[in-house]
Amino acid sequence: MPFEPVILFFMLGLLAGVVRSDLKIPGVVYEALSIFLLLAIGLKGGVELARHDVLELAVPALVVVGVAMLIPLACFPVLHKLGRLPRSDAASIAAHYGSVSVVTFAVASSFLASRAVPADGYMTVFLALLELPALLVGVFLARRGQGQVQWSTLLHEVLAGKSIVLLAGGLLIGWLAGADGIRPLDRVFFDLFKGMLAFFLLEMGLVAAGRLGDLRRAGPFLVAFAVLAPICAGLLGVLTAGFLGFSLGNAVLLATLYASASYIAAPAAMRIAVPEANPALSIGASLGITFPFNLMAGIPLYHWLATHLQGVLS
Amino acid sequence: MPFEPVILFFMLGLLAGVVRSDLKIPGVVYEALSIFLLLAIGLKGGVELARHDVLELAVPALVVVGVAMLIPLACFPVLHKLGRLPRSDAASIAAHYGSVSVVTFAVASSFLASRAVPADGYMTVFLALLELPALLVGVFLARRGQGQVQWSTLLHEVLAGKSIVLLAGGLLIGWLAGADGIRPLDRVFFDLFKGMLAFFLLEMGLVAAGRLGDLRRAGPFLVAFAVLAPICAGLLGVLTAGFLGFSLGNAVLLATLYASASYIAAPAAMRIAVPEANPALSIGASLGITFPFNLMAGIPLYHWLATHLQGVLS
Amino acid sequence: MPFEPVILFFMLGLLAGVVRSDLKIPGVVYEALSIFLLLAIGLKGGVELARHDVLELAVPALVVVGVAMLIPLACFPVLHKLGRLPRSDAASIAAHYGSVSVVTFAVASSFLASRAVPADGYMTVFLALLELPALLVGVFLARRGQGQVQWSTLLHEVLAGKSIVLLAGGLLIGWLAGADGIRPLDRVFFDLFKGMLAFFLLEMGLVAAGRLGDLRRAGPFLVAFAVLAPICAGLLGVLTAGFLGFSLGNAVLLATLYASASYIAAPAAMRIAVPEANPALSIGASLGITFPFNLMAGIPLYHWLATHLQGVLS
Amino acid sequence: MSPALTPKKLVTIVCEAELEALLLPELKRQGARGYTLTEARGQGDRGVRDGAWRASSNIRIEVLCDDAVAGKIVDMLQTRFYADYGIVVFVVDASVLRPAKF
Amino acid sequence: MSPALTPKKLVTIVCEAELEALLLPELKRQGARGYTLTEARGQGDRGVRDGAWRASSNIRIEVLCDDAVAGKIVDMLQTRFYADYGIVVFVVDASVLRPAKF
Amino acid sequence: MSPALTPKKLVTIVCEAELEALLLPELKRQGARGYTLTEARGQGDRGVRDGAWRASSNIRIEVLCDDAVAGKIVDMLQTRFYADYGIVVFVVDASVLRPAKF
Ligand SMILES: Nc1ncnc2c1ncn2[C@@H]1O[C@H](COP(=O)(O)O)[C@@H](O)[C@H]1O
Ligand SMILES: Nc1ncnc2c1ncn2[C@@H]1O[C@H](COP(=O)(O)O)[C@@H](O)[C@H]1O
Ligand SMILES: Nc1ncnc2c1ncn2[C@@H]1O[C@H](COP(=O)(O)O)[C@@H](O)[C@H]1O
Ligand code: NA
Ligand code: NA
Ligand code: NA
Repeated sequence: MPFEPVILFFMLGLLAGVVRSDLKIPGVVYEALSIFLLLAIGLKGGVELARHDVLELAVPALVVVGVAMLIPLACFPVLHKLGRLPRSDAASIAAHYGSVSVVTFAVASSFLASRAVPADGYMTVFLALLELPALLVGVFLARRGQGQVQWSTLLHEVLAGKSIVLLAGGLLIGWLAGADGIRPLDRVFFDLFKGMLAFFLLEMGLVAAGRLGDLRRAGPFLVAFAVLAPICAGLLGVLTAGFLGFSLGNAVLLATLYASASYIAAPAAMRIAVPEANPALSIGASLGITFPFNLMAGIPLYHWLATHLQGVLS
Repeated sequence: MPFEPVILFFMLGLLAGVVRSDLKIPGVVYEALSIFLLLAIGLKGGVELARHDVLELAVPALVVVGVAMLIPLACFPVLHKLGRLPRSDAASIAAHYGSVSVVTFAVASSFLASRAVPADGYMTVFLALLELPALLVGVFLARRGQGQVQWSTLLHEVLAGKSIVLLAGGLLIGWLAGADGIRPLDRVFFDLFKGMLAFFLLEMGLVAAGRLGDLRRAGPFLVAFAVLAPICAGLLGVLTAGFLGFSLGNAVLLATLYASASYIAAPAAMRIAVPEANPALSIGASLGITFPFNLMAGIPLYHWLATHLQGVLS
Repeated sequence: MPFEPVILFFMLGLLAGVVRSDLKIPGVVYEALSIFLLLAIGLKGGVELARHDVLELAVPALVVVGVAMLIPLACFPVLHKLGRLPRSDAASIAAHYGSVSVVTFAVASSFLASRAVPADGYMTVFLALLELPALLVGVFLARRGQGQVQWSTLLHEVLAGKSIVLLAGGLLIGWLAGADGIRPLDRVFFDLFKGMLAFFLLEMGLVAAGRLGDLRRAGPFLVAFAVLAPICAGLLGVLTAGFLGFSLGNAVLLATLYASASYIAAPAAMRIAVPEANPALSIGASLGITFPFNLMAGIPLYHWLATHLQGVLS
Repeated sequence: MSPALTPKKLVTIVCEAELEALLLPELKRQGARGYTLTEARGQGDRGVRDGAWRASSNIRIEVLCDDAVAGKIVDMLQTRFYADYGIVVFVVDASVLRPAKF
Repeated sequence: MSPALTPKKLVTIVCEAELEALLLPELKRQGARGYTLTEARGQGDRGVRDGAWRASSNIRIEVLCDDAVAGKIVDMLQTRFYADYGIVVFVVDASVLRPAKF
Repeated sequence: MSPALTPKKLVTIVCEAELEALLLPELKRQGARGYTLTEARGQGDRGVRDGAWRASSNIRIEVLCDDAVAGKIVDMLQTRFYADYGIVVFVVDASVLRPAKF
């Protein structure tokens, strides 16, 4: 099997969408599944965090976040100058690619688990930390010289947004309760995780299929960007992981975080903070191309890169 | 216990509907559960299929499908001539009874499992194959001599309909990934199956209770048909299974498939292809009578028939 | 850990509501979870009931219900005379506090389980029995001297209401099927119970947060009532349990039942039977204060009371 | 416009979801031949009803009917429900096909 | 009122949910430039449609359009769907912004 | 019809679901005393919004109000939201009970 089996569910959803099946997963189920996944990922991270000294993560966290902010800063000129996209669209897309995709992270964890490559649960902390900064950079890029941003609304939108609340809340509960306290909940939050992920990917496939039309309008430049940007960001992740002395598994996860593009927090935040940006472009690229690319080719690629560069770097 | 415990959930739902309880299972939950059941049944079948040579199924599949097409052809004159139902209604009801009910199949599997009667997972392939043909026969019967059928719309409606997409998609994923690939998903798709079936049956009970009123309008002929048709079809299934040399478990499943009446794919397809047929009649009969009859009396009866005739036939 | 971990989910929901997070658990998920919890509690009780002689419960049941009817009778004058609330509001609130909260009961069971204090599954029977009587008392109090109550509508509303149908239905199915019959369903109804409870508490936290505003309008008297009433009722429960010779675990559960205030059956019933009562007051008190109080302080307190008084009483 | 159309009234009621079982039979009693119902949320004088659970959900009911029935429905709502429940009603002129149906 | 507003028609269709795939392309064919759809339940001559499953759910479709398109939609519904399906349509006068859009 | 009824305006807004948090406070600011909201799907110039996830869902908001507030809401929508968001608004004449409430 070249693929993680869960990816087959994504492909089934994609196929169902393409043949215009009447299969529809109700929006409410999408909501419920995403709440489940965010909370479960947070809890798992929190339980593992309880086994570590949180302070040890401070320096890596600073580096990881600092380097991540380079991603939107590098994407913006490419999109604006090279791709001739309007400032607002370039900034919004840059923000999507600087932020992270929770499900891509989950598939990467699952990929590592099925190859028995160990990775640390506290990587979830980086997942939570990486969501916001790129969005701020994106809004800054869109508004440079115009300065009428409602930063407080934006910060509230993201920090009180469901992904941060559930990830951070899960981390905290897991950390407070510890493995023993969480054990009675394992049957739901851990045992069901992969099956629920499969369901969610089925739904994501349906949603992504609906986005393919947007891409025709977006043109070949954006399609190329949506494949090349994650590869470059993934490489940056592998290098950063090497610099920080991360294990192979952690390196793959960091590369995946850098390479992934947000489609939960970013669209909502950009719609409010940079309303003149066209969401069809940013979501079309991140969900229509980068998400499937990462699932099917990106994650194995980052694994390969991390395996080979680790020898070189260390 | 004369009954499978899951059937008690159906009866609870029926009772709640009859006493006009405010218990309502939201339509969205119905959708989510039916997606789960279809996918899980497909996956299970696919995993077991991976252990067999698919080609060996070709001949039995042809026979099973060919014989199944006799069911709507036999039902139609009974309904039209004997029951004096209009051509369109007779054809639509015939299509429902020729097609299959996924949940009845699931309850029969569960019935066999709790009696430790082995059955082959690849029977799911027949489930998927039997959905469509009877619908085509039904439309043909309704339109004979008028010839203005939009066959392509109809074929798309059924082949891209959610039951085929999920059953066939599940079969394919299970077959591609195999038992090992699916193992991480077992906790959701296999362990939860029976509990989810219980929930679904609770909901089906509520829905069926809402259909009992239709039956009063339908009259005694249709009520009698809804009990006798499955018995005859079940007998046909047992005989066909005997002819094909099926095991006892497989014989019971085939009899159940023949005896069951569709209430997912058929109503949707008939509403589009034979709009002048009254859905209250076909759904009232299939869901209000045949479905409960099969659950409570039919399946044990087909088991009894298969047990006794198997000795005779072989 | 001073808290049951599941309570942390309630606090997370409360926090999310207070910071105006966009986290929303769809109403449909609330419905589905409450159906699951009611049915699971009923099933568990029914399975354990099958191990006992039902008739032995008759006398304790009479005492438990009889004493419970004192709760609304005692609350009413406090609210009406002391608190100067209109007759209808006093009666409605009294009915809420006389009736019971299923989720508080579930958390208490979970509290006992994690402290390895045994309790009998048949306590669920009392849960089901205690829902209705206080509602009748409440309506009687509201209508005394006016006599135009549609008792039959009210009785139907409650007896055919989803909580009674699912609790009693679950009890019956569990009792009929027994532990062996239910075993195939254990993976859903028992293994997932605590995780689902955690989810439901997250949602309850969000709902409760929306109720905090009501409390400002309600004033300090009602806030004090919402803390003191459960303490008194809990004490009454411990004493009643002592009189009936209940085990420690059963005593804690009975105290919790007495101390808990309904927010499913009671609001619906009072809205119909005593429409002039303001639901913001009764739900604000029961859900905004008493529910969190019982979760965080009440249950441990009743445990402490039962532990210490049991020595004294026996 | 299409000559097939006949003027009728569209009565729209927004109220607490808990009222459904009480309200629908009353509508029938006033002469409504049918209704269409959607789940809703909202805000009014009684605060936000956010749909998080049944007790804070609204329903939105539409009835197509003639003038007389519209008047009777409005009067019934005013007499029976306005004092105690969160309820809003409005009436709009509408043109329908098959007027005998409403 | 706001001088920016222009009179148009609001056509509202309530019908069986199963009709969605058949009906939407027809609306486009008659000239509708857009639509808004909500899930609904209801009751009419064909009995209660309680939304418990797709086969007993309704949808409620709104189309803003000019007089001519409204007339064509109503006529199309009458010719193609009225005989066989549970369907109700009503037309209301509405004022809109950006009239060129509809 | 019932003499209790008074003429008001019914303003209906269909827009992207993401706008909810931004729009509701603006409606209040223009003088709306309440609103009713239903989840919706739809299609318009910006393509199909199928409700599969929040980013492709619509909401449908109704506000009963007097002429002046209706005009202010329409103007506010035009100034603040029309350029950047998928949004449709229409105004209908409606008769209400308890006019002081709106
Ligand atoms: N001005 C208004 N416009 C539209 N809907 C309203 C208005 N006022 C109230 N409603 C609806 O009617 C429900 C009950 O209103 P109220 O009793 O004023 O709280 C609210 O939850 C809203 O859904
Ligand atoms: N008088 C009415 N007012 C509002 N909606 C109606 C009316 N009659 C029927 N409907 C709606 O149209 C659907 C189909 O109507 P029918 O074909 O009469 O059963 C019903 O399920 C209702 O949702
Ligand atoms: N002509 C129309 N009739 C009814 N609703 C419309 C119409 N045009 C647009 N809408 C609604 O308004 C939303 C946004 O429209 P648009 O910005 O044109 O894509 C659509 O998703 C529809 O729900
Ligand atoms: Na990224
Ligand atoms: Na059949
Ligand atoms: Na109580």
